[in-house]
Amino acid sequence: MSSTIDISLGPQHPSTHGVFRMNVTLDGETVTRLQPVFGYLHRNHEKIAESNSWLAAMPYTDRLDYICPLTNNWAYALAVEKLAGIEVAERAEYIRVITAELTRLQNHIAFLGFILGDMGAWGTALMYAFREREKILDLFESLTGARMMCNYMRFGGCRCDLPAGWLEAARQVADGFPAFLDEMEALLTGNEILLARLQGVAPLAADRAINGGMSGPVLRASGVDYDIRKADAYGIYSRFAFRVPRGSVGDCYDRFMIRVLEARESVAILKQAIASIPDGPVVNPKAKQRGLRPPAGEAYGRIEGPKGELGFYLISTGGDRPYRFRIRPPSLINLTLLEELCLGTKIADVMVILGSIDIVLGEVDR
Amino acid sequence: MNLLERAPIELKAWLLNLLGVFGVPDWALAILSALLIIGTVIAVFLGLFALTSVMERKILARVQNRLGPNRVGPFGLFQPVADGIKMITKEDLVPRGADPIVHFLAPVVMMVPALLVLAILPYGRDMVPVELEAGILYFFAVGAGTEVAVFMAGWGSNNKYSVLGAMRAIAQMISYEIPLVLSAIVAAMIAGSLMPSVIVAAQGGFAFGFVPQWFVFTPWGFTAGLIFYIGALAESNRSPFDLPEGESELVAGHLTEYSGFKYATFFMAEYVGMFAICGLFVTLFLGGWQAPLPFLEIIPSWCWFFGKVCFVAFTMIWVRATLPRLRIDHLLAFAWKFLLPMSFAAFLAAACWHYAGRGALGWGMSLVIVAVPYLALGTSFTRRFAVSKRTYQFSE
Amino acid sequence: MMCDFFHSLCADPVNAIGGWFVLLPAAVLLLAAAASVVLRNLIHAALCLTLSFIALGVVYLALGAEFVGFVQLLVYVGAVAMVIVFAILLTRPDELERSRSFFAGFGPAGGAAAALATLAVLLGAIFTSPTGDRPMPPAVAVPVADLGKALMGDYVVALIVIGVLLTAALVGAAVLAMEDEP
Amino acid sequence: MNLPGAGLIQGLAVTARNFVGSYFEKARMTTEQYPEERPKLPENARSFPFLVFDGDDAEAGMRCVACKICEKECPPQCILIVQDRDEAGKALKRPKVFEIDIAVCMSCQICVEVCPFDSIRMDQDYELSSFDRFAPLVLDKAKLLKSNEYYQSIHPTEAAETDARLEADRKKKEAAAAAKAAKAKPAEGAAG
Repeated sequence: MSSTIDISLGPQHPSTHGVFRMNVTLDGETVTRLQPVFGYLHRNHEKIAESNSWLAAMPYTDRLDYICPLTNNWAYALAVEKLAGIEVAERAEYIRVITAELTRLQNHIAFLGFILGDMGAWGTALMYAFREREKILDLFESLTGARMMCNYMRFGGCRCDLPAGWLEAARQVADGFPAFLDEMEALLTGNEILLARLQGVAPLAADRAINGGMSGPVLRASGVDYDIRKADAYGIYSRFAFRVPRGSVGDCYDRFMIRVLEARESVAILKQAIASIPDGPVVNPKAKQRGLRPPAGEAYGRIEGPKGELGFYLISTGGDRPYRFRIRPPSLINLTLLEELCLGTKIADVMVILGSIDIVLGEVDR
Repeated sequence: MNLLERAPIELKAWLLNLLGVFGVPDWALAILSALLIIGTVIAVFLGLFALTSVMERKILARVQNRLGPNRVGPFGLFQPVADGIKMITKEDLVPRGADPIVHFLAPVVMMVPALLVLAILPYGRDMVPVELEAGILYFFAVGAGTEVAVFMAGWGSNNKYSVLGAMRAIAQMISYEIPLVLSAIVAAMIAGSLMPSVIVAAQGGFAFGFVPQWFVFTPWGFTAGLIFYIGALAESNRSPFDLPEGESELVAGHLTEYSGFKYATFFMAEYVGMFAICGLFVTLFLGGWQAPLPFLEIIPSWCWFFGKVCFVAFTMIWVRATLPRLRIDHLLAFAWKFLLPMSFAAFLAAACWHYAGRGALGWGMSLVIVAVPYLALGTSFTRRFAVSKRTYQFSE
Repeated sequence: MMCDFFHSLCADPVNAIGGWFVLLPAAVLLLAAAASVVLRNLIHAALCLTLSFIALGVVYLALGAEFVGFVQLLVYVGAVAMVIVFAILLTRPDELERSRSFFAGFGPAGGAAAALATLAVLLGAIFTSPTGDRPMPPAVAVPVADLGKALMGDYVVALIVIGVLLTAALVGAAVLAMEDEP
Repeated sequence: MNLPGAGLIQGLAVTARNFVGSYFEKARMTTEQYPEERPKLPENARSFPFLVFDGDDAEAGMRCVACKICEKECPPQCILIVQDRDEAGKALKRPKVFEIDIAVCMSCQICVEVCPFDSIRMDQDYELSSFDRFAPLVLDKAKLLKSNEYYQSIHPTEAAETDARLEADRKKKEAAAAAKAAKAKPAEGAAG
């Protein structure tokens, strides 16, 4: 007897992380088919960027992965700097590292909260995460003027210098963060229900993860040692000592724990960067923002975003706007193996698997 | 003091006396007396429901470091009024494909057993609305109607989420009813009666003059009480057993297609049912209306009863705020492979405790009988579903 | 007689109605049972069957058999009815269509004939039974504790045998239900 | 070996600590009771753009010269500028119409960065909701123009910097003009 039910999870389902839809076929509670449907949030970002000036694309990148605007800014700035051959001011490099690692921290703790919400833990972990994230968002607001739509990076540096007392506040956040992570771990990682819900669910083998184009924590959870901060050492990451954690099983639990461990490493980077930041201009005075015309050519700039490899592929024809503007969104590409991960699991696992990939629909649909 | 203790009973007697003086016939007085009791019980529990609906949100909020509702009235206490107005004025939607009769009857069927089971709880000294010899059995027998209601709601809505939710609910309720009833029987066995008032009386008195002799303070009672508590969480669909309406998976399960006052009725029934099962838990294991310390007996017994019920309800909210939801296969395996054997162990432990003379020897024996299966089952169970702690490699 | 009843109704309506009260659930029981046979919608039929179980429990209660009444509710409403609806939900409707019963081929006339024959046998058994001629035994409320003592004392062997039988049936069902999983 | 269930107890302990802590520890409660308590915005905070004017008269002190750079650079194209003309039809260095549709504006601040006349700046007023979707959200010149003092009050550091630079520019210009005048005078005198 095989009675299957087709149900549509989304686009207005409580736990699809935005307007994402999955057409799921269930046999009892077991998933036998899963078809992801996305595009509900498509905003034509790439085409808009191709019809605007180089600078005007910057605020749009905030809206890709709206949880981590500053790393998006950095990836785009990096690509343009590569294309136009712009040097980055020394102080700005440090500011970029500090803001990027703060972004990674708040993304990872928000991830912990969201995945617990997917497991039905009633938002408690999410609220603790948001309590802590609030401190980081306050830092962003006092630095960039906005909590989420920062629009802060510029070609060759950053838009404005750190306000007085900002570094001290950032240091306090970094110092207080391990205590918060300890609290989260006490709440979560020993919890038998959580272990049972995460361990052994949807394991992803390393070779499959590589072939599927996975990146970021999802890839490292499968045991692949690949972190663009190490591989490319973009910016000034080669100056900091930090470790890259990697899992062994590649199941949801590994994907969960990798984020916790990465957050701890980010704190280490933050502390080093805050301690060694030099004085100086925050933007290369020779870099042109308005009316930039990079020489004809192409460039691919990529960074290790909190969710994976975020890359911008740009082609310039020497004009005042990009000829081609292409984004490699980690959320979308990490989603490609969703069906494979979900087959044979229970419907309740689908939410957890989706949560463990950590997507933001702004980036999936662009 | 004594006056306060007996206040509800005396008040009723005084009222009936007064009416008797005015020549109301005896049979009418008997009906009136019953109606008074029914009205009081329902009013108290609906009041508790209203209070909880706001307190739960406040407690959850505080656990999550938020403030919770604080806009309607002082400290947000009038929130239930606002909720009620909202619920009543909301449009009552019935899906086109729904079975109108079943869809309509489900909340009614849900409400009836929730209210009926309140009849046998001993609310205080000499305050049992209906003294039934098989009171505990009555509770579970009538409570079985809830399952029918959940099924009706799930099937009658003609919604896939609803049907899935209803199937989950039924599987869960049937599975958890067994450990629930078995652990209740442990208490009934030691008290030697299925009558709630006798069970409460069996827990009276104090060991060493200050340790209350509630069943929960014995190893077998603690085990059975914990099993009963877990079963109660599952029976009232509370987190972490809220799979039937697990919002991250099934939107709202069998309640998906309900709105307006029907939804409010479901909501109310669930909370009244939760209080009823908390009341039974208090009666069976927490000494019912008995005071926890001798000198505290000046506080009326019914205050103790409701205080304990509120405490148990608070712990349920606390658990809800902490634990993630189980998965359906974990849930069923937990009921059949852990709770059921554990309730047998509690059964055996209680018997040993009884035959060893209910003293220190029995205490120790029952502790061993309970602890050994707990460790064995718990370890094998966690090993089966939750693989051990992992270590992670780092690359520099 | 009617006058007597009216008189007692005025004097003590609670008790007077109590005696006749059994007729109400009995009527519900019959109607629900009939509906569960007649209704074409399987779920409706199952729900009506559940209602008849409930009504039967209430009949027991009204007749003073407290323990049996509650056990009837607990077992039949709480478990049997749920198993029935669960089975209906898990079975595909189109399979139900195909597996038509043997008697269905005879049409409504055949069904009516079968029902009449059954009724005749039942009525014959009732009217020829000597039980009706015996005097009514005095109604005694059997305490639950006595029931338990009887089960554990006089009938303990029967109880154990039934228990073993049920356990064996349960194990057998589990073995049947288990798929090829090791 | 961990006792089975120890993790659950540990989790319950954490939530209990937070429950009690929420009554005693200020740091745990980050909620602001918005209409009563208002957040103190950091100096950099931005909502939507406005136009700065000097002095008391908005029209006269307007810094904007209708160069339309912001209109051109605005990523979502939410700025509309129509240059003012005198009776003769000669273009004047001030806008006749300056409108920003804040329903479209995404507060990116690029207009501020590209403005060569320090005319457009970011406001901090965030209570802009209205019952109408369109009309109240299109800010015209009258609504956009705000005094330099207001600018000083919301972004003191940035405003001081701007004023210092403008002052320096003015001085330089004056000095240049004076030098020019000084140079021109003798010539004039010679001519005279």
